[in-house]
This record gives sequence, C-alpha cells and structure tokens, in this order.
Amino acid sequence: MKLKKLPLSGGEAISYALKQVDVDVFAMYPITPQTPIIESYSMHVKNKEVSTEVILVESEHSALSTVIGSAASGARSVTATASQGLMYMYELLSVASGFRLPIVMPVANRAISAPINIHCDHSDAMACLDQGWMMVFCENAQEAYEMTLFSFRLAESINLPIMICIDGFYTSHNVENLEVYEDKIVKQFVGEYKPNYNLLDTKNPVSVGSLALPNTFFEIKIEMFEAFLKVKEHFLKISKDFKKTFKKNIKIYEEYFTKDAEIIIVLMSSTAESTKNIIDRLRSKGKKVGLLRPILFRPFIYKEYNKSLKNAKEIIVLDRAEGPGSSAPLYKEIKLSVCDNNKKINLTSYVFGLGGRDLFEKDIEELLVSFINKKPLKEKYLGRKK
Amino acid sequence: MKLKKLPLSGGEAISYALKQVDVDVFAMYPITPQTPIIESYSMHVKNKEVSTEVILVESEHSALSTVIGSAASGARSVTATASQGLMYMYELLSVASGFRLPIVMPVANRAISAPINIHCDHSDAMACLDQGWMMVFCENAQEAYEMTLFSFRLAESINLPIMICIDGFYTSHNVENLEVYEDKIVKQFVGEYKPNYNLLDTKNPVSVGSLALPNTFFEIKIEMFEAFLKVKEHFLKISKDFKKTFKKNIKIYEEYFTKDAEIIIVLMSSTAESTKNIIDRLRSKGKKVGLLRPILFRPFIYKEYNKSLKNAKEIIVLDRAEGPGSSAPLYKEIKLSVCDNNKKINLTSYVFGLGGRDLFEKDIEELLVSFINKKPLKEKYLGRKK
Amino acid sequence: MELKITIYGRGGQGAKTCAQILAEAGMEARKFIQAFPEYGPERRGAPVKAFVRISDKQIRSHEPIKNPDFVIIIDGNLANVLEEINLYTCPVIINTNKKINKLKSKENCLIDGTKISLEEIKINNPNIVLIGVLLKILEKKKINILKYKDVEKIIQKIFSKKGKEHLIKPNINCLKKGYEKF
Amino acid sequence: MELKITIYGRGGQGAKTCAQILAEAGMEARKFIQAFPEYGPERRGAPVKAFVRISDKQIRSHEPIKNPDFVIIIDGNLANVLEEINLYTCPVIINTNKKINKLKSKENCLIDGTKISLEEIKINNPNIVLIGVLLKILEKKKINILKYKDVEKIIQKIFSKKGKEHLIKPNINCLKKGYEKF
Amino acid sequence: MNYIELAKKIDERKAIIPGHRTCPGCPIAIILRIAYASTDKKIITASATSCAEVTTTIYPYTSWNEPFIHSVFANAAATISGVETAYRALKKKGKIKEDIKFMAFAGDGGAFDIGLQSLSGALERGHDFVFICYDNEGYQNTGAQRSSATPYSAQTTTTPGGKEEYQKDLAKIAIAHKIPYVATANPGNILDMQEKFRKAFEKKGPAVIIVYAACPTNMKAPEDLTIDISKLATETNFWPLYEYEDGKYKINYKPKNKKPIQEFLKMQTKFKDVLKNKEEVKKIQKRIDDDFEELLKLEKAFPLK
Amino acid sequence: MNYIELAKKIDERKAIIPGHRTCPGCPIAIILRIAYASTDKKIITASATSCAEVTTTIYPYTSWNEPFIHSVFANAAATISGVETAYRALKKKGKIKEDIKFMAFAGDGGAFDIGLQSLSGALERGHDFVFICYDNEGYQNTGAQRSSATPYSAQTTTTPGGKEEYQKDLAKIAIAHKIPYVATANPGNILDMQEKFRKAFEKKGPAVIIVYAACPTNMKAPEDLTIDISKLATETNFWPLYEYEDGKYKINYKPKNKKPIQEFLKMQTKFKDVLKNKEEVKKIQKRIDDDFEELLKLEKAFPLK
Amino acid sequence: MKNFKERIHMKENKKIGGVLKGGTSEQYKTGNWRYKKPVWDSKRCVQCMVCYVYCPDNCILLKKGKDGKVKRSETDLEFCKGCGICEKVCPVKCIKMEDE
Amino acid sequence: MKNFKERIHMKENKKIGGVLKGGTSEQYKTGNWRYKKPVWDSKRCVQCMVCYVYCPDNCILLKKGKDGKVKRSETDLEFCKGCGICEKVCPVKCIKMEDE
Ligand SMILES: Cc1ncc(C[n+]2csc(CCOP(=O)(O)OP(=O)(O)O)c2C)c(N)n1
Ligand SMILES: Cc1ncc(C[n+]2csc(CCOP(=O)(O)OP(=O)(O)O)c2C)c(N)n1
Ligand code: SF4
Ligand code: SF4
Ligand code: SF4
Ligand code: SF4
Ligand code: SF4
Ligand code: SF4
Ligand SMILES: [Mg+2]
Ligand SMILES: [Mg+2]
Repeated sequence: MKLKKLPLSGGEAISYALKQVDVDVFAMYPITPQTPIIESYSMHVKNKEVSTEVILVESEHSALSTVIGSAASGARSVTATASQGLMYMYELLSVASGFRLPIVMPVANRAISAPINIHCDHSDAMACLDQGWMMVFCENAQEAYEMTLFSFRLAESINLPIMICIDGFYTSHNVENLEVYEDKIVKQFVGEYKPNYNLLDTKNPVSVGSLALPNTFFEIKIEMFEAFLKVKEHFLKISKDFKKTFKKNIKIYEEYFTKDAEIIIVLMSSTAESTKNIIDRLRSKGKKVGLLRPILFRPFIYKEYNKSLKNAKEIIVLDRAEGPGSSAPLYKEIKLSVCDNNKKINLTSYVFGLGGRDLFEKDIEELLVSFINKKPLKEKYLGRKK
Repeated sequence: MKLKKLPLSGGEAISYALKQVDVDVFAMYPITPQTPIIESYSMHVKNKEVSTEVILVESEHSALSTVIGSAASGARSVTATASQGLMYMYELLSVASGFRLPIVMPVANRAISAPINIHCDHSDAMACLDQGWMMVFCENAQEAYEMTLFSFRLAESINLPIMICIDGFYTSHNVENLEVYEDKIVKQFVGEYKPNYNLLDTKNPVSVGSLALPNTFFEIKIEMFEAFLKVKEHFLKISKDFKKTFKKNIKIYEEYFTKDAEIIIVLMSSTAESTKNIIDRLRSKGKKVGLLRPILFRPFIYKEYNKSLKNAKEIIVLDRAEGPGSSAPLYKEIKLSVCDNNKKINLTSYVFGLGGRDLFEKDIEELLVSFINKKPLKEKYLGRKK
Repeated sequence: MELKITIYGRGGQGAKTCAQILAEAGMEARKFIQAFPEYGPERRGAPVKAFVRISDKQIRSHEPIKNPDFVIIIDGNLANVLEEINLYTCPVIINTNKKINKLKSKENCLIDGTKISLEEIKINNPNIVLIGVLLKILEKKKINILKYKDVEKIIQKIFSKKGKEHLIKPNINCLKKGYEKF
Repeated sequence: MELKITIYGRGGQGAKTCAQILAEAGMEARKFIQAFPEYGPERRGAPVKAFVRISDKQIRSHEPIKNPDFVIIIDGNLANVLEEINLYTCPVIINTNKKINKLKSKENCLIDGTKISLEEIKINNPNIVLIGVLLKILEKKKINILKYKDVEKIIQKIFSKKGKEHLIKPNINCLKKGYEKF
Repeated sequence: MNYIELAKKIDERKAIIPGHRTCPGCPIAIILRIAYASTDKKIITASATSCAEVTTTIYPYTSWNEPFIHSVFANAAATISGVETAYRALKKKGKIKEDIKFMAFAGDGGAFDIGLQSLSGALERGHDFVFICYDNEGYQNTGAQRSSATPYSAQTTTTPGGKEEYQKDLAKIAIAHKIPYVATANPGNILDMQEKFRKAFEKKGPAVIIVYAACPTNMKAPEDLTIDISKLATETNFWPLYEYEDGKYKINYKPKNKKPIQEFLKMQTKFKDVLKNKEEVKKIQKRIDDDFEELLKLEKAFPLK
Repeated sequence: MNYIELAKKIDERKAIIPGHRTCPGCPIAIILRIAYASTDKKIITASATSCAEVTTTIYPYTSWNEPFIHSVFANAAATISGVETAYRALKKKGKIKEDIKFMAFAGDGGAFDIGLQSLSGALERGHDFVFICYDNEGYQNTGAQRSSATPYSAQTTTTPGGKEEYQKDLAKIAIAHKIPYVATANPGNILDMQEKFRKAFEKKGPAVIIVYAACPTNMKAPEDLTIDISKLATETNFWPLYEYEDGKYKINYKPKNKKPIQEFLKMQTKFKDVLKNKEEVKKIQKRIDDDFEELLKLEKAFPLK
Repeated sequence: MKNFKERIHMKENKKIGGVLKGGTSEQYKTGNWRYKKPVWDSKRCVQCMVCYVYCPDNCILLKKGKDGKVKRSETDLEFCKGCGICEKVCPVKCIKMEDE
Repeated sequence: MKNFKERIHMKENKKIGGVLKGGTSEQYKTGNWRYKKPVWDSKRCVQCMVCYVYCPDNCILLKKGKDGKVKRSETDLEFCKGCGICEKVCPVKCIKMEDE
C-alpha cells in the first residue's frame, strides 16, 4: 500500500478521510473551530473530487435533522459541529441513536457559553454522554484521519451514530504531516453502506419515528442500550481488519508506560499526546510514571481500564471539563473503573484548560513531580489565576 | 399560620406556589406533561390573581431565552418544560447558569425521543446534570409545592438556576389534597428579588454575555463551579427559615428506616413514595430494609449519602434513566458516594419505568425480597417484557 | 380504609372530571385523596381511564389501580369491548340502555344515565348520575367514606366556579335520580 | 533537532500562510512539522501569532511556542508595541523601514520587505521576503532543516494550485531578495 | 378532477389507511388522502410532531402505507430536505431510478412557530418538496394551547381570556420566499384543494400549501360539522382561497354573498366571549375585510392569468 | 437631521465607544452609533453572536455604554422579548419609571437563518422593540461562509464555486408579519438610515430594519471603500431603499441613472468568477430589475403618502 | 377495504429503532369509538362519491359494479367512528346517523 | 473623547457571570493596528461632520468652539485604525492618509 504525506490540519485530515469515503450527504453549518472541516470539504466539492450532495443548512438543529433524514434514506451521512452547535442540535442526538442511524459526526471540541469562548475544552462533548452516541477522542490529526475511516465501519456494523472528537484549534487547526492511504484501498475497507431500512425503498414502505406508548417504549430503548454492550467486540474485529489493511492499530485506549507505573496520569486528546514528552523525560530519570489515554469514551470499557490501572498507587485524572455540583466526567469514569478493587488506589481529580487555557508541558511535569514528591498539588483547577 | 387544603395535581400545585410568589415573568410553551402547570397559571392570570407578564413563546429555545433576558433585567422569571422541550432549550441551560441567574424551572419528567413517548422517565433531566443548574426531584405534589417556594430563596441566595423535577403524570397530573400556606406568609418568606445586576438600571449600564478569551474564561467558570460548593450550607440555612415559617422540613434527601437497614433501596421521585409502603410491609415482617431518597441531585452531596449508606450490606439503586455505554446516573452517584469506604458494600443497579412503564409496588417488593433471599433479580431492566 | 375506584370512559366524556368530583367529595369528608387519569395520545372517542383513591391515611401509592373496589363505566358500548371487564368481581356501574355481556361481577348496576342527563341537563353527560348510583351502593355497604351531601357541595362549587350556576340544579337532579334508582 | 519559529503579524497579513509555507518546506525535507495559529476573535489589523515546529522526530507537543529559535515579525509597527519583544534573545526578523526600540536580541534582521514586495508583486505582502532572510540566517548557522530549494518548490506549488502561475516568478524574486539581503 | 375520479384515486392508492386515532370528524386524514391522490408518483412524507403524527403511528401500528418519517416537532422541513437530498445523491450515483415526490406535513405549531425556521431554510435552499401545513389554530395535540396561528380573540388553554394578537400569515411569509408555488386551501372546497396539491407536486422546487383544518375538539363543535364549518371559513373570507404562482396571485374564490364573520365564530366555543362584545366583532370583521382588500389589490397588481 | 446635528447626538450619547475590535473600515459601529443617536430614550440592546458581538465585548472590556446583553446566536429577538417583558412587568408594579427603548441587533446569519424563528415569534407577539439586522452577506465572524443572505453567485468558504440560490428577502418576510414598520437602509445614505431608525423607535410595537453592511474583509476590498461600495449597492438597485409603514410602501430612492450591476460586483473579489460569465451577469441584472419592478408595483398598489 | 387488508403482508416489524413496516393500522379497530352509526340508503344514493372523499376514516367501501364502474357499497363499521360527516356531506341525504 | 473617558468611573467589574460594567473598551487601544494615518487639514475643513459620522472608531474628536459651536478637532490616534474612510467621505478632501 502506498502512503502519501500531506501537510494537513486535523480538520482537513478529517475532511480528507470523508472525501476518500465520498459520503453521500454532508450537512454543514459553520462554527469555530469546526470550520476547517467544512471549508476544506467544500473545496473537495468544488474541485469535483467527490460526488457528495452538500446541504448548507440554516442551523445545527437542521444539520442533524437533515442528516437523520438522509441516513434514514440509505445515504451515508455526515455533519460536523462544535460547542454551541452541538448544544443547538442536542434534541436530535437521541433521535439519531434512537433511530439507530450510523451517522458520523466530527466535533472540534470547544467551550460552551456563557461566557462565550471559541477555544478548546471538552464541555460540549461531555454534555452528550448519555445520548446513545459512540464517542471517540483523538489526540492528533493522524488519529482523527484514521478514526474517521474506521468510524464508518463501526457505526454501520452496530447501527449507532458516532462522534469523533478532536481538540479545537490544538488539533483542528494544527497542520501536521499526515500520512494518508490510497483512495482505492480506503474505499475497499469502508465498503458499501447497507442500511437497515430505507425510506427511498418505496416498495417496502416503512414508518420511521413512531410513538411508543408505555407498553412498547422500554424494549425499543433496551435494544439500543444493549447494542452498546457489543461495541467492544465489533471495535476489535474491525480494528483487526484495519490493521490488516493499513498496518495501523485503532485502539480503544492507549497505554504509555503503564505496565509498571506507580503513578498514572489519565487524560485525553491532544494534551495526552503532549504529556508523553513528560513521561519520557521522567522515565529517563527513572520515575515510574505512565499515561493512560482513553480513546473510546462511549461506551466506556470500565474493565479494561481497571486492568491497566489497578497496580498503580496514584492515579491522576485530568479533565478538560467540569461537572458542577458533582465531579469531572473522566474522573468519574476512571473512579468507577477502579473502585471495585480490593486494593485501594488514590485518585485525584484535576480540571484544566477550560476555554482554551493553555496547559504547558512544564505544568504537567510539575503536577507529576508533585506526586512523585508525595505533595500533590492542592489546586484542583490547573492553570487557574489567582 | 392558617393552612388551606386544596385538591390539586402536582402541576397545579407548582402553579399555585408560583401564583403566591406572583412571579414577574413566565414564559410558556406547552409540552405534555408540563401543561397542567402553564394552563392553571394561565387561569390565575385570567382571574387576575397575579400581575405576572406571560410570554407565549414560539419554542422552548425562546422560552429559556426570554427568561434569561427578563431575569437579567431584574425580574423574577420562570419557565416550565419537559422532555423534548428541555432538549430544545438545551443550548441555553449553561447560559442561564453562566450568567448566574436564579431562574426557577419546573420540569415534568418525561422520556425523550426516539421513539417519541409522552410518559414519565428521568432521561430528560438526567441529560442536564452538568449544565450548572441545581436540581431537585420531588416525590409528590406537596413536596413540589413547598420546593417551589423554597427554590426562589435558594436560587436567589446562591445565584444559580434551579430545576424542580416532578414525575410526569404520576405527579404532574395526580390530584392530591394539598396543604397550602397563607399568601401573606409565603410572600414574606420569599421576599423581594434583589438582582446582582440589572439591565433595566440604565444609570449603571452593564454588558451581559461577554466573550471571554482563554486568559479570562476559566476563572469566570470556576466562580460558578465553586458556588455549588456553597449550596448545601445555603440550603440548610434557608431550610431552617422554612421550618420556622411553615413548620415543615425541606430536605436534601430523605431517609426512611435506613438507620439499621441491611438492605437499602435508593430511588427518587414518586416511585420512592410508593416504595415506602413496601418498606413498611417488610419492616412489619421484621426485615431490615430501608429507603434512601435523594432530593437535591445537583449539587450531589456525596458525603451525606455515604453517611446513611455505609452500614448497609446491600444497596439497590433504581434509576428511571439509563446511561447507554456507561451506567445509570443515580447509580453512578451512589456508587461514587460509597466507594471510598473501607468496608465493601454491594451495589446493584436496576433501571425501570422508561417511557412510563409502570413499576408496581409488588414489583418493588419482589425485588427487595429477592435481596432478602440473597437471590437478587438478574434482569437489570425491571418490567422488561421478553 | 381505602376506597379505590376505576372509571372508564372515552376521550371527551369527562372520566377525569368524574374522578375529580369523587376525590373532592372525599376531601370534604377530610379524607386523603388521589385522582389521576391514564393518559395516551388518545382523542375524543378513544377509551380512557381514570383512578380515584380515597383513604383515611396519607396515600403514598402512585401506581394505577389494579384491583378497584368499584368500577364506573361511562359508556355502555365501551363496556362491551373492554377486555378486563370480566376480571372485575367488584360492583360495576355502567351507563347503558342495553345488555352487557361478559360481566363477572354479581353487583352490576346498569342505568340509562344518558337518558336521565338528556332530560335534566339537555346534554349527554351521565357522570353525575353514575356517581349517584355509587353513593347509594356505598350507603348500602355502609361505607361512609363518601357522602351524598359532600358530592352535592362539590357540584355546586364546580359549577359556580365556571359561572354556570344554572346547571347546579339539573346536575343535582341527576345525582338524585342516580341515587334513587337502586 | 527541532526548529521553533514564532511569527507575528496582523489579521489579514498572512502569518498563517507564512507558517504553512515553512512547514511544507520542512515536509519536503522529510521532516516532521507542525504549524498552527493562535486564534482570537481578532480581525483584519489585529495582532495575531502563528507557530511552526520542524523536527527530525515526531512532534507530540501541542503547546504554543514559548522559546522560539527564530521570530518573524511581518509588521514593523507591531514590533514596537509587542510586549514580549524584549524577551527574545533569538534572531528576530522584522519587516520595517524604521528603527525598532526595545530589541534585546543581538541578531536582528530589519528589512523593508514591504518595499520589495511592492516592487515585485505589486502588493504589500512581505512574507516571502522575510522567509528569504530566515533561510539565509539558517544557512549561516548551518541549520539545514529548511532548504532554499524546498521553499521555492512550495511557492511554486501553492501558486499553481491557486491558478496564479504568474505570481510564481515575482514571489521567487522576493525570496531571493530577502535571502540576498544579509 | 371530480369526486368520482378522486375517490378512485384514493382507493387505488390507499396511502392512509384506517385504524388511525384522530378524533371522530377530524379533517387531518381527509387532507392527507387528497394529497396522496394528487400525484401518481410515490410520496415520501416527513411529519412534525402533532395530532397527525401521534394518531397515525402508534407502535406497532402505522396508518402510513408509503414511506414516512417523523423525528421531532421543529424539523419536518429539515428532515424532508435530508431525504430529498439523499434521493438526489443516490440518483446521481445511479442507485435509484424511480421518480419520487417529497412532502412535509405539519400542524400550525410545527409550521408557524417552532418549525418556521427549518421551513424557511428549506425554501431558501430550494429543495423539491411540498410543505403542507394543516392549520387547526393551535397546539391541539397538547390540549389546545395558543399558537401564532390562533385567531385573534380565540380562547385557548393558555389564553383563557382570548388571544390578544392577530394570527401570523404563513402564506405571505412563504410568498416572501419567492418560491414557485404557494396556496391556501380548505377541505371545504376539496376539488380546489386537490388541484392545488397537484400543481404543488408538479412544480420543480418548493411549494407551500396552508390548509384550513377545522378541529372539532378544539372548537368544541359537533363532530359532523367539520366540513360545514370549513365551508363557512371561506364563505366569510376568514379563510380566502388563493394561490401565488411564479410571482403572480390568483384568488380562487370570491364569495358572492360574503357571510358575516359572526356566523363562523358562533359555531366555535372558543369565540363565545368575544361574541358578546360587538365592538370587538366589528374589529374582527374589519380586519378580515381589509385583508381581503389587500389580496384583491395584490391580484390586481400581479395578476395570474 | 443633518450631519452636524447627528454628530452632536452621537457625541453626547457616546453609546458605542472606541476600543472595539472590528476590522478597519467595518461599518458595524457606524450603524450602531446612528441607531443610538435616533432616540433620546435609553436603549437596551440584545445582540446575537456575530462580528458585532465578539468585537465589542471582549472581557473585561466592552464598547457598549448602555445596557447590553448577548446570550446565544439564535435568540436576539427572544432575549429582547424577555427584557422588554420584564420592563413591562416591573413598570406595572411601579418598580420602574423611566421610558426605555429596546433593540435587537443581529447579523444576517442571526436574523435570516438561525435567528429567524425567534424574530418571527417576537414580531407576532408584538413586543415593542426595533430589530436591526446588518446584512454583510454571510457568516463573517466564522470566516465568510454562506448564509441565506449571501447573494447569488457569491463565492464563500462553503460555496467556493459560487452560491446557487438567490438571497432570502428578510424585509419581505418581516412585512408579511404585518408589523407597524419595516425598512431597508444603507449607511451609504446615512441620513435616510437615521430617519428610519428614528421612526422605528417611535412606533409602538415591533419594527425591523435591514441594513446593508459592506464588509471589506469579506469582499477583500480596500478598507476605505466601505462607504463607496455601500453607495453603489443602492445606485445599482442591488439594495433598494424602501419602507413599509402600517401596510403601505414607499421607495425612498429611485436612482435616476441606475448603474449596471457589474460596477457593484467588480468591487468584490467574491464575484470575480461570475463576472467572467456574461450570461450570468445578465441574469443577475434581470433579477435585480424584476425585483425593483415588483417594488414599484407594490408602491403603486399600496402607496404611502 | 377488505381486499386491501389482504394486500398487506404482515411481515414482522423491524424492531430496530422502532421502525415499522408501513400500513398496518387496520389491525387496530376504531369502530368501537362510535355512538352512532351511519345508515346508508343505497336506493337513493346517486353514487357521487362525496361521502367517500370526505370520510376521515376511509370507511366507505367501494366495489366494482357489473358495468365495470366503481360503486359505493357498504360502510366499514370496523373503523367508522360515527362522526356523521358522511351524513352531512351527502348531497341527497341518503345517509342517516342512528344510535348504535 | 478625552473628557468622555474621564466620565467613566472604573469601578471593579462585577465578576459574577462575566458581567461587565458598561463602556470600558477605551482601555484597549486599537491605534497600533494602523499602517496609515489620516492627516487633517484644518484650514480647508468646512466642519460638515461627515467624517465624524462615518468614522467607525469614533476617532474624530469634537470640541466646543469659542462661538459655542461644536467643532471637529484632532483625530484620536489612540484608536484610529487607519481605515481611510474619513479621507474618502470628506467632501472637500481635506483629509489625507499618510504612511505611519
Ligand atoms: C420541542 C418540543 N416542544 C413541545 C412539544 C410538545 N408538542 C407536541 S405536538 C405539539 C402541538 C402541535 O401543534 P400543531 O403543530 O399545531 O399540531 P396539532 O397538534 O395542533 O395538530 C406540542 C406543543 C414537542 N413535542 N417538542
Ligand atoms: C448555535 C451556533 N451555531 C454556530 C455558531 C457560530 N457562529 C458564531 S457567529 C456566526 C456567524 C454570524 O454570522 P452573522 O449573523 O451573519 O454575523 P456576522 O458575523 O456576519 O457579522 C457563527 C456561524 C454559534 N455561535 N452558535
Ligand atoms: S384534536 Fe383536532 S386536529 Fe387533533 S386529532 Fe382531534 S380533531 Fe384532529
Ligand atoms: S469581518 Fe466584516 S463585518 Fe466582521 S468585523 Fe470585519 S469588517 Fe466588520
Ligand atoms: S360516520 Fe364518519 S367515520 Fe363513519 S362512515 Fe360516516 S364519515 Fe366515515
Ligand atoms: S354522498 Fe350520498 S349520494 Fe353520494 S355516494 Fe355517498 S351516499 Fe351516495
Ligand atoms: S482613518 Fe478610519 S479610523 Fe482613522 S479617523 Fe479616519 S475613519 Fe476614523
Ligand atoms: S468631512 Fe472633511 S470637511 Fe467635513 S468635517 Fe470632516 S474633515 Fe472637515
Ligand atoms: Mg395545530
Ligand atoms: Mg453576516
């Protein structure tokens, strides 16, 4: 297989993957920092590199609505958004999953209002955890590119929509040297979309979106809930196929020196990638530190996380979102993963980077060192100004 | 203090409380099963029992938007909704809390689409956990009435919006004999609304809803997060005042025979009230069972729950919502409450009643008995048809 | 003592109002009450149910009534198609001028409430007649949780509130006729 | 070896494009690259920044560059008001025809790129001139991570892609003039 | 087309089958059957949440015998945009050969209020579909609350004292979008309505038809009067019948003996209070006359020959 | 009012102060200052997310010297509805004495597209406010994407091949709401614009004004040409100036020597491709002429004396 | 109507996403909603089909006459809700609503 | 302008909800965005105020003349972004944009 190297931002990388898939319908509504995705796709359209029908909708509520309509019509359908856009389409999230439509939706994570802020944090995606979508968080453009290709197979095999999250600006606007695969092989890997039902099949008319009374609703929902139990299996199977085709691993989560680590830091997306530099540095000094990076966040595969965390002494969880009046979302999941262990593990929750506050590598180092020195930082909000 | 007894449904009870407060602005958009609230309030308006200005908006997005506008203008402001309505106004939730506006919003909990279903479950409210709203779940009309009065004081003292959840139909449409307090005393208790800032004060113009760049956003948000840490204290203080005025307790949670209970069932809203009958019955047979009913769900006061649960051997958590690809929301919070204990407590999660599937008292009894007999029911989804 | 009543009707026939009248009368007698409808997206004409509980003690149950003490059926046609009708062994009060099949209960009260209401209030609204019947049966069974006087009072209250004082008399006549029928 | 460059400009002056050209040239040399802007709601005319990393190894860092190896300032007026300017000890390349205060670095290259670009491409777009200067300094310092030929190639590529072949020559002239100036 | 042909069409097509749960006398199913009888092509319909939707698709039964989708309240037009776009995409790729028509169906709430934006967007984008709004003057599905289509002075459960504003004019709003076809219709004049549906489906691009839908439940009127009341709506000029085609207007019916508005109002309990107020009734009559006058002028200025 | 008086008004009021971060040559602040100079009452403004908003309220600085609120993109009209209602509520209760005016301010995206529904709802409810939309023909704040106000054939970052649809006509949509006052305006004719703002604030009930806003950044035009291009918009009839008052129309300016549309298009890079196609330019010219013709007919049929 | 019902093959409903096979509601009878039933006087009927077109519940059954022409036949009382519209719209008043 | 700036009392911004005290942006100078500056020829100026009305950044300063009339005075270069609109709109062309 031939590889090509291209200088693309994370947003453009996703757009490139979508172009290779040549999706049938793409509904677009602009919002920073998702714009690189739709703008570069618009160029693909202009240049006739795709046969996609683009719908330039008047709002995100309509973006997801149109895509639900087109996916229910047997068209491979995509929309992309961020922040307020995701909030504005919120009502449709559980409709898409309720209809069991394999919609692929890249999200360039950004803070949510108020105050308004266009920069990165995970509050937008974290508001959508229970809406029946699969969710992945990618650390860089390369992973976002691969995950986009992968997501079609996954979504279509399990009949669930998927959100592909990348860090706004840090990934969406960051130009990297991306390795892309050959169009032909991508097309082969992704294959044809075979919908479960299809409005356009007028010979077998269906009614989509019925009213289910108390006597029927529960079972329809349970069917969807239980689909999540099968995601891991499908994920691993398709991942094998991916590996065979592209010689690359698509992972549910990434372990970085966790095996013997006494202190494990858990965090996601681009910040996790940066953190690897620190892990290397501390390891080179003989410090037993490691990093765990969840990628698949919905479903959350608790057991696996417990496996990689249970031998640590200290777990430091960094969230780029908060749960006001509760605790931060990643922290919660990690705590739930390990809390059935007999051995006690200390978990500490930190929240960083809301609204694009930079967390520098030296800050992460300082944090880890504070644990190495057994004097964990007291301030929960990393980077807070006093 | 004189009490009056009135036959009112839960929806009408809330409306009655709002009438006594004589809120300044009420934005209404109908959705089953919230309609008893707005329809009965409309009658109060027609009958000139209030001086409220009602806005009959064209959607829930606008309902919460107008109320944000009016609350920022120093008017005591209310809207009510449910289900799709809550989803449709989702974008505004974190704006209301971000602006620190003490908006009071009754929610008649109902399932969310798809499929569409107008009956009770908690999926709507549970989608909003991290949006910076305080949330309470009431078990019956009486509690909803009292909580509504209480909520104005709480919201205005801490500058956070509050959602008052009642079970759709089970409470919203259920007529009870309600005890209501005298108008005058209610007015005294609730007092005048003294806003933090006020658009109508043209002599001291403010700009509400600024753009905060990465250098300022985080701290503004942290201020809001930290307000949640003070809610308990305020709650208890106002509760004391409530007690003094009305001789009634407003509680953060309710314990029912938990002291010496070996098996504790945890659940919320109207089903919890029904469950008390079962606890009584089993207690009369000498079974050490108890019930814990969270009322204040945001903030979630983990420590207190641990206190009342830590001596139990089995905790059974019943959620009227699911976390697809994760676990049910109440279960998560309860697990997080107790998982730092040294002693191991068994927790089991059940999900019931989605889309208004009735859970009969005998089902609850059966469940409890299965634990008493040490053969816990295997099926997670209570009431599921095979 | 807890009294549990299930009312069957069709959308638009006032099963809910009927439940409300009973509950309010219960309140007059200083009882604890509960009245709630079973909802669906059903329209005018579609079968609906409403439930009433009247009790000496606080009512904490929120479940639909499965074993009522009394059943009221506002619509005779409905009675013939209700599947659960033959499960009830409690007294069943039915507005009808025909025979009803499948009744298992031995204490059935069939009454042409429609006719009475047409005579008295000029519209087909037999609810109050049926309540009259219920009151009589309660009396016979020496259940004094609901009183005739209280129902009268509630009727008065409801119609005054709506500004329809002229309907009080005819409705009280309906009540009486139902009451006196058995 | 990792080369870190920070570019200052104003909205509309093409700091981002400048970063992209450098990064792409790095790719030509089979390096790992990264180019990203620092965004705000700033408009045409408002100060903006862009960052470039070019490295032999995979770049995993996603933080803004705090200690660049080189600084490029597209706008001389800006240089005079930038607060951090006096922190840099690395070479600073500035498009200006005036004196710049506060410069701490000893390796400052001031060049009137505006004039050159106006001569060559008829619009005020000094970016390529500044890149030319950078290339020369790199050469002097024996840093071969970026090559003159590669930049030329990228310029060719970019303008062909836009269908503006006629601008290739003038821009390459700009590059050359910048390169030859020091 | 005449009644007999129409009946045959409906019977052949059987697009909306019985067993739905609209109230007795509800006009919704009538309107829908006529719509399906107005083209020979298959129709895919997207519906907004409404009486129409919840009465026809109660799991596991559906009354729709051609492809149907309902997603949420606000998005009928957006949903059909997606379906129609999928159709174009797949047709382009050769995966579909058939010619199919597209319809969005919504109540006044789902068209005048919460669904207006998605409608406007779809019109502007120019999707090839017919949007039918049945206007029953309020949110009937949730118990007769006020919508922006509720007429002035009508009592609803949220305006028990009578609505204070005049109804929004969705036909004019649609016309402002300069789409190929806009019309008002009324099942009271069913052949006119059918002809409009036919035209709408034939036009390339978006068409909007607003249909008067007398809801006996809302009006607290006898169920058998649905059609009589509908006819009165047009005979009083409360619901004038007109069309807008490629920029031109045509009033389809000008009552020779226009009936006074009282005759229409008095059939409906929701107007009982306003009917007691003569001044108010006059005001309503004047507004109706003015509106019709305006229509006449438009027809004169932009006549459709 | 003349320029001198206007300048004095602006200077006295100082409602929009410098230090905002619009691009050089941006017309937004000009429009806003004129709006504030058009009434003596204080104005409370609700803004949609847009260039106007993000350039003027960057924490901790704000350029608004009178009360201002921004909540989200879609809800300027709903937000001001809430503010205005609070005002009425508190006035009724005697807690407020002052007479205050209310304004909603939005870009074309926040008015034509995502904000249309909340605008329409507020108009129908009849709140007493002025809605000003500055139409810069696209989502400029996010980088010049297509909106429904983007003119036919214009290149945007989401229509790099040129927009395929004609722009939505928001003025006509507002007129279809039968509100007291609707107008188009253009800072190119600033005294006319000011007079319209004045009227709008004086009317009881809702008013809508759509203002042409030449965005040099979007047009890739020199910053000093903002006003020249604006003037061309009206001289070519691309942006006719008219008002609708209580049901009547008035065209405020009929160019004696109407300029050909090319003159306007060629100032803007976004039209560079279409300008190469003569047929297309003809088509655009025809549409503009037809639209103006329609306006003339409307004025004739419903003249405002 | 009857033949139509036969035309529908009742395959299993796809459960996924609550999606239904089209055209199945005739399994849900609404005839019992009725208080009054329409009684049709076939002799006076002029076969104008107005009742057919207006019946909300599609209860006017058609059949092919001997002349090949489609004719109104019985009323489908399995579904008729007794609204009385047919009575009102019949131009010759040959339908009468009668108590059940 | 100057006196106006003084008029604003810079109280602490209320932090709650990110709400700002109105009218504070003059603390953020935009003058350094400028490449070119407008140079005003006061002699030729006819005091028509067109430039005042059109300056997007409100940089045309006014002062009260001895006759009590308000007059155009200096240009506020702290904020002037150098857009050149004033040059274009001045009817007598007494403003010229010059390089900084
Ligand atoms: C976002 C949202 N808000 C509210 C509702 C509740 N709702 C469902 S149907 C309906 C009324 C529909 O009114 P209309 O469109 O006029 O149709 P009708 O029921 O009158 O036929 C309402 C308010 C909903 N489903 N979704
Ligand atoms: C729900 C939502 N979707 C998208 C955005 C992103 N967004 C912010 S401003 C804007 C464009 C505004 O366009 P317009 O209203 O025309 O004002 P302009 O920026 O052109 O002045 C967009 C798309 C948002 N803030 N919220
Ligand atoms: S309420 Fe009205 S519109 Fe709705 S189903 Fe009944 S009759 Fe039809
Ligand atoms: S992009 Fe255009 S509208 Fe936005 S601030 Fe700049 S000039 Fe003004
Ligand atoms: S009574 Fe109504 S439902 Fe029955 S046949 Fe006549 S029109 Fe149809
Ligand atoms: S409307 Fe009357 S005459 Fe016409 S077909 Fe029906 S029954 Fe016969
Ligand atoms: S150049 Fe522009 S900003 Fe400067 S004074 Fe003139 S108009 Fe104002
Ligand atoms: S526009 Fe020219 S003449 Fe008029 S005041 Fe300004 S500088 Fe003077
Ligand atoms: Mg309606
Ligand atoms: Mg715009």
